[in-house]
Amino acid sequence: MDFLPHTSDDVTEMLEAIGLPEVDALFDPIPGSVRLKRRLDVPPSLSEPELLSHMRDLASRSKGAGELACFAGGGAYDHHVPSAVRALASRAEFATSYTPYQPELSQGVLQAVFEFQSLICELFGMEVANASLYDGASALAEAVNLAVRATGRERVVVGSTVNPDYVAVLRTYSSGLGLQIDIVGHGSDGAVAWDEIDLSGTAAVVVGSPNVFGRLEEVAVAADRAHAAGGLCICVTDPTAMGVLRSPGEAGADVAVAEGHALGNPMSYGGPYVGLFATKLDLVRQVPGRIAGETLDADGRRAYVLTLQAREQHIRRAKATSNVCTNQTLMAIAAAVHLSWLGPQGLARLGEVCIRHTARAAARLSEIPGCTIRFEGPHFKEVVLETPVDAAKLIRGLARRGYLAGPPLGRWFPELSNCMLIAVTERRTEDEVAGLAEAIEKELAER
Amino acid sequence: MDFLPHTSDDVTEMLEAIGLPEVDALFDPIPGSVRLKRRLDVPPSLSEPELLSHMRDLASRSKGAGELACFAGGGAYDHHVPSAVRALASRAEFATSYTPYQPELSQGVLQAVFEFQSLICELFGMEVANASLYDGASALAEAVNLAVRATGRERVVVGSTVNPDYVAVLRTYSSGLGLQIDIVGHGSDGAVAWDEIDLSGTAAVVVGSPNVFGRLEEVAVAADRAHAAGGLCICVTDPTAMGVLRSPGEAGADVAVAEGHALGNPMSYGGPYVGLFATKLDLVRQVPGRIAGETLDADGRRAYVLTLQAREQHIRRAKATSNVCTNQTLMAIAAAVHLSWLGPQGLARLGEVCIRHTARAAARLSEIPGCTIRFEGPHFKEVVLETPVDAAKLIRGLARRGYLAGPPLGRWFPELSNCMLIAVTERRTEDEVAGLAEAIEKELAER
Amino acid sequence: MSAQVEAGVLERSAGTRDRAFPLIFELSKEGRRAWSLPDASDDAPGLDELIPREHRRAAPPRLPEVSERDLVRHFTRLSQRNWAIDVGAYPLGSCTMKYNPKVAEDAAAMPGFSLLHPHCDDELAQGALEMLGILERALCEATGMARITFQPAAGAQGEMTGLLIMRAFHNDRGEERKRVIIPDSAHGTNPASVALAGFQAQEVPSTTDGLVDLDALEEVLDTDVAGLMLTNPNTLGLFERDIEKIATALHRVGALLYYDGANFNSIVGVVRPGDMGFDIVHLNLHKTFATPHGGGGPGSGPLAVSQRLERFLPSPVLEFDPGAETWGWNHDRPDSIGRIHSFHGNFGINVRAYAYLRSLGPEGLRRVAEHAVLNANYLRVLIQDAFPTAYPGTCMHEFVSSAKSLKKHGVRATDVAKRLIDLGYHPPTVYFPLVVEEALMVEPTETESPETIRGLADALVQIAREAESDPELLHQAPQSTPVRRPDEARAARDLRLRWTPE
Amino acid sequence: MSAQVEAGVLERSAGTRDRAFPLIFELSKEGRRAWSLPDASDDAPGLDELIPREHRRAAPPRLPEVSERDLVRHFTRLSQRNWAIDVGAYPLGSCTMKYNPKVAEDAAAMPGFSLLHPHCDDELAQGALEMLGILERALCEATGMARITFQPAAGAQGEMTGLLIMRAFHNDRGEERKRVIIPDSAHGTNPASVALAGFQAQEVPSTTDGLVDLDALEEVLDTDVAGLMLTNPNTLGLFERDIEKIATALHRVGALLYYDGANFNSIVGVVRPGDMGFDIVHLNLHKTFATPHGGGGPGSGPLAVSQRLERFLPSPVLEFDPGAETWGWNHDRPDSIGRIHSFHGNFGINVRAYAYLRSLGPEGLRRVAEHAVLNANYLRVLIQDAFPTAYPGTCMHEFVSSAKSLKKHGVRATDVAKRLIDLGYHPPTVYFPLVVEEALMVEPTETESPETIRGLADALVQIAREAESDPELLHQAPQSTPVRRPDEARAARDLRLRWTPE
Ligand SMILES: Cc1ncc(COP(=O)(O)O)c(C=O)c1O
Ligand SMILES: Cc1ncc(COP(=O)(O)O)c(C=O)c1O
Repeated sequence: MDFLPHTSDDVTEMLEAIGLPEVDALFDPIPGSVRLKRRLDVPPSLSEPELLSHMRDLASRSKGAGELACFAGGGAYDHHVPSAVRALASRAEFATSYTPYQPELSQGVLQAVFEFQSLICELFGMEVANASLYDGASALAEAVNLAVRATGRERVVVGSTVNPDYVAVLRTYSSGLGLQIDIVGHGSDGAVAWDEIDLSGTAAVVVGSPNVFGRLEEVAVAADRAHAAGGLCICVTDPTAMGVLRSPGEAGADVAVAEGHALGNPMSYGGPYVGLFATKLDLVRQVPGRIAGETLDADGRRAYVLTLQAREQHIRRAKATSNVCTNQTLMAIAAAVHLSWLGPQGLARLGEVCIRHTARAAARLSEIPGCTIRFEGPHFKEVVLETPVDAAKLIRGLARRGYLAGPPLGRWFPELSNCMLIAVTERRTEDEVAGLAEAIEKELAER
Repeated sequence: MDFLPHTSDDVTEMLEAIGLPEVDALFDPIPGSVRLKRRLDVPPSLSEPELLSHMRDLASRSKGAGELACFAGGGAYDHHVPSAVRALASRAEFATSYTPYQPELSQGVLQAVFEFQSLICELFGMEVANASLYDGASALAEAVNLAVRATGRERVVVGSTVNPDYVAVLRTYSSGLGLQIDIVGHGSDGAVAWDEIDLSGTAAVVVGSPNVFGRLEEVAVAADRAHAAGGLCICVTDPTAMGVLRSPGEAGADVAVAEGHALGNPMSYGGPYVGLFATKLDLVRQVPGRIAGETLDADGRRAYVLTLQAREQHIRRAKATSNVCTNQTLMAIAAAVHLSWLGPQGLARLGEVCIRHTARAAARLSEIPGCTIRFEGPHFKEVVLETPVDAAKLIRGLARRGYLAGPPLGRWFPELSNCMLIAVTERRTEDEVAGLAEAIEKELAER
Repeated sequence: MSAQVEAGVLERSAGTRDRAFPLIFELSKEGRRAWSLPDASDDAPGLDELIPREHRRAAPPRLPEVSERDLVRHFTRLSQRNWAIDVGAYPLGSCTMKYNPKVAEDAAAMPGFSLLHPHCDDELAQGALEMLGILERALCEATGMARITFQPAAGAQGEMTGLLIMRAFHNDRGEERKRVIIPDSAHGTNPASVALAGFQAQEVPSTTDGLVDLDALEEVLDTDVAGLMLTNPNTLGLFERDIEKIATALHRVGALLYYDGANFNSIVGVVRPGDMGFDIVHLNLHKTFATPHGGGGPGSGPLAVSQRLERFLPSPVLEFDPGAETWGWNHDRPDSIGRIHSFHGNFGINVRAYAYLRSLGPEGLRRVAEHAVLNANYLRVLIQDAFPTAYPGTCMHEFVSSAKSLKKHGVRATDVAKRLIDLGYHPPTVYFPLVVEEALMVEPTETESPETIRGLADALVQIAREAESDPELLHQAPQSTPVRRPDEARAARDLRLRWTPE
Repeated sequence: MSAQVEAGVLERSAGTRDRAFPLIFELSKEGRRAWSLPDASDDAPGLDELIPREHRRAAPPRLPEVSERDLVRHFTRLSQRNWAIDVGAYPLGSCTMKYNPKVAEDAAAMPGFSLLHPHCDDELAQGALEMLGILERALCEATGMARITFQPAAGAQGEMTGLLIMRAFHNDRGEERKRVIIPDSAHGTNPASVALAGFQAQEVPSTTDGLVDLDALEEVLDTDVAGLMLTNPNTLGLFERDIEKIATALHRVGALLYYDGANFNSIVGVVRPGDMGFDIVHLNLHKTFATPHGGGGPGSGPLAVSQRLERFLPSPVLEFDPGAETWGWNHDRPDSIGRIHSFHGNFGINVRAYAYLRSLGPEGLRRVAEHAVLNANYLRVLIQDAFPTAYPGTCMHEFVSSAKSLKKHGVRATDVAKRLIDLGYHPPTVYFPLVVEEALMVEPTETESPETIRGLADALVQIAREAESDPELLHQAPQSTPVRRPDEARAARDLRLRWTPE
């Protein structure tokens, strides 16, 4: 099934109007020498019922949070997506609309984005947010580029507790620009001792809190020291924690970045997600990506437009603050709806449940012979569970018993190959925690 | 979670305005003697995530066409619901709108219903259709009432091959009015010999085609004889057959009724479905239920309204053509979208696939030792498979093997207790038919 | 024409008003298609050998031929031409259009419910049956009844079912009672159902304060009366405070009391029909239990009865086998009035109602009644001067005001309604109940906020002023909609009930 | 304010224009809630003992407090204030906004895809990985490339990835090349990505017939040139017919040829970038493969490379183990440029693109190109007199017209665009590419019907006439929208980038 409206009469009629003998003549500008002389070797066309059966078959051979109790973390979490949020964000007028180049026909998207920016600023205690970036990792990379431009420096100090995949993306992004990325290690408590690090000449300090181990860090200390050294402080954080935990802004950070998928978007194997990016007003002209702004229309009515476009690639080209064009607007709209659904009380409840249930689960799991919670101190919604066996193998075993845990930490931290992340969201029940504990016990017993 | 917007301040403020001391005072008009002195004993409130887990648990303990290859028929069929149809019919502006009492605010629903009526008329070869009835069975009962009013007679002749559950509903509906319902039996070919039946003094003849056995009947003969006897001919049919099979109108029937769920609505354990009802223009004032009509507005623009309301209960009260008020509009809208999706070619393809694949399946199943297709002659999308064992038991066995068949015919026709219906829609593949055959062979082998 | 076809944004603009919105048939072009279905496989026998000529269709139905893109745009825009609870309030008296929670939609869409075949063996439907079982128990508790049938697809079908049970009850005692009494303020479905069930409907007048006239009732009561149909609070939004006397009077002559549950929203958790003496109750789950009304349907009208009427319920009935711990349908019901639905009623709607019930719990359900009545009275007092209520005092979930004071300015209830549209509100029910002149019947429901109610009240008060200062403004309303005051007389005269090719 | 809040129907009316549509924050009322979440259980340790004061939030974020009903109405109406492909055409040049099939949405929503955790063991993701595997093979076949990475979330990120691979390729051969060449008509992301990847962007002019100036190109070519970025057909909708010469010239100096796939829609199945000599290709699946664009995103920008560049691809790469017959991610990629996405890219979008691919098949894909070019040329000739194309002759999937002839009436391209809105069409891209004065860049895409195209053409021709007869009409346009010509200068001057409480 193609989705073409043309009948054969249409085609004839149109070719006549154009003055061409046949459809193929449309491609005359293409030299025969490069033309494809055969049909593409791709799978044949399927009818809609056949296609859906095929997709169902593929989907049935992937086991997600629908079938397993999901305690997996590491940057993606099984949070509740409210029915109203899904219903609203998937409205065709949002989902099938294009970039709001014509404000008169785009007030829906533009206002929703303006509301998103406002909500993100509130969340992180910041003054300006953009209309979204690809994901948490690219948001971090863009934040570093902002700091480099703002300070004219090229050294970046990054905590070893920042999600290593984000740091990997940062390295890739900065490789072309030749930035110096210095990783500073964490202590036995799973946090970086920011008061002991040499920050001279740094464009930015990157601190994760909650960090990759789910542990909170001393953002305020990192920010003070960064500022003392004439650099900026970039905080990689978690929006679902902002009802309970101190915001990056309150702690003195200059830029807050985060992965925002948990705000109304499903896990979907890692994407489409949404990169959250917020900072202070004095840095607004360095901000990457689109920004919606409020103005008045020709009749004095409140209206919304894309603004400060002089920062962007389609105007500034090689000198733009970033190359981003298509972003993750629909996910940002879902996040705006979700945050409006939560409100301050709901967000506080969400944070409280995550923190307290994670602590309770940690207590239960550390009762398992041979298992301990690797790092002391305050955690948000995930902890590192150290086990007596290879974590990757253990996780595979748990999956067969109906529990999704991990990721194993060996790939990121070789010394932690027996460790795995355990995340506990508001969706996990007491029974599921008990079930996970038993499953681990059974797995260990069999080794 | 309730869905009330009132804050406690709101309540206080509102009570003040009303001049009442407390909420309970609102119920002063209710004598204390009848008031409920305790809390209702119903399950406690669940939060949205808890509610969805609970519903998922219930749903997971019901096995539908998602998990079993569905060959079941008997009035409900596993047809393909196109993605576009689902997406459009579930638009909030349709789903959460009320009866179109204010035409200025209801052109969407009114025009969609007008289009539905037009499509149904085309389908059945009729001149007027209503805005839907509850289901196929009540559509039949309403058709009989129409015939009784139109002819002033009280005898109704019904073929034994009309879905017996429809006939049961007809009996219930007509019990109050004391109509005489005469059932006429079918021959060994599974069809009624309409040319041999005494139809004197009948208000209506009710013929099913395709009938409950999936077999086609001589509607034209029934219609001619009914008319000769001064009665009407009511044809109970299947909309999915209308691309290929002769329509009731073409065959001379006066009223066509059918279950319309297969047009864009899922099986949903038997409802909400949609009763299709169409007839000739000269009977329009006897038609039950709502009808949308085209007119002009105050500025001469084309507009749609509910019309001929003088037939209806809210105007005519005890003398109304029916008591129906709320109907199945949303299902009718889905049917309108589905029929527009199909078009004449798609409808013809649908019918052809059902007929040819059913015939092929019948051939394969009758190869099973001890199994035969009970009735000869032309069938649409289901056949009666006669087996050497109790059909109900066999069906239970097949379900355990992943195949849904039936219903068993014993409840309707005691002499057919070894028989079951096998329906083959466009969704059933050759492999599934082969699998069903093998499953039956295995089941029989184990007996 | 294509210019019209592409006039999407104009749905929201003055522009459209000059253009006809196309019918799907007018978008049709031969050979265009949205459909996508598998081929019939070659090894299957051919149509011609399977279906004799005389059974084949002669002329194909003239369905439209459109692309999926045409289809999607047409119905998307059509939907934008419609009011909905997701767009704004529906203060329609007697209709109880409250907000429909989205979570219920997700519940009903779960494959275990939406893909379940109605003829499947009970073994395969355990989850669905358990859900119905819990729902039945909860609704029996809320109504004070013994058992329920979920077969009725809407309230009117519930009425019909209840009346046939009434008939069966009397017949069973060898009686042939002919009359069923209804108040003059009753909803049209009541008398219509009475007639359809083969009874004569006898109206009793209301007293000047809008309640059943007890003396008038006593007068018509005799052993030929099968029963009385009542909604309490009644259609005027007033609670029949003599309900116990009424019940006693009915039962004294051996008649039954039928509760029309359309107004149950205002008393759920506060008073139970069973405790008032009712024998038969129907509920409109699409009202009290917040299921989406789909532009006029679907609904669900389960019927509940007291112990002594249980054996007459439609067949089959749901039963739990404590031994096997399984749910199942019992078809062995010799005294049953028979079947009323092809299958099990509007199951998908019952799933939504169940989700709503489980979401609210007992406290939530009672708050529904409290806030429904609170909202109605708040609105009542806010508009009291502009549109005095037909009957004094506190109302329940709805009230009936009258616009007759505006008649002197040549302004009718319709004009008020149409002007309200321009001010951004869906009008209340007008000209019903028939017993009130120029009736405006208003039911805000509990899910509307005080802001909404104040906004509606402000609009109504403004309109009352405009009726004096500028009646023409009201006669010309609405100005903000795709069409204005369609000619209903013309529609009924010059019948166009279907598209026909020019 | 509530009157505004309830003004739903007015979205479609002249009425709204006098009212401000509220912000969600303006609907907030303390204590109202839409949220519904479980309680923290009492036996769990308390917040205070778990989180030290200094880590606790001081002032709660000022999020709005609204009911679910408020939430639903606000965003439903907001959506109705927006154009969408489901409402009408988007003839935006360079954007390829075609119809987005609904079946792809259902596919992406399947739990096996939508609830899959990105860190789950490969064993649990076999269906998802097989899907990606088939999609990779098909896209490699369509582009003539060897391997693909799905990490890039959009075209620009694909560009960045490709340019870093370009850098890695040269570095690997011990070279430090500094310049990347782009035509002056290139899309803004090209030079921006070049800079971000640490190269200098060098523009080469176009010839008078809109193609790359070969001589100018030859002049700048030397061994300091890392590569050339080209979209073919180019941004003017013209096919670079000297592409082979260009490729040879580039390769002669050891540079690489990068294909910007934004215009791939017009050649899919007709000519493959690989066969034209390109070494690196990004695709915008949200363009050619019909995935919904969500008001500006998400997209998906997979990057394909030829054999010799494969080892530089981002890590991990997808691999099939023929022995175990399983799919898995290979992280052991020593020469990789590294990771470019947190996880595996915009997976959900790739599912939709896959569903589209499987629905169309090879013939369908080629017809896409044929009909995209057919539609563009049809529209081109229909408006030729009113808006002559900047470059003569047959175009590919899009063309650039100029409105400069209207300047003498004081009418600009913007005025044409705004007037088009009142006639029911979304305007084409204006003022891009920069090389054309008063540019109108039009791309109808293949899913628009001839009726739509004729309607659009009629409207444009009418506007050209109106420009002469009534230029003021154009200056005052649009009249049919909720807002009219918002003041962009003011927005950039008096910055209001977020709501703040009064
Ligand atoms: C008082 C009353 N009774 C009965 C009914 C009929 O119920 P239904 O429309 O569900 O058939 C209604 C519906 O509006 C009603 O308001
Ligand atoms: C020619 C061209 N190149 C690159 C891009 C950037 O792609 P994306 O928006 O997916 O990042 C676009 C997008 O419009 C484009 O048209």
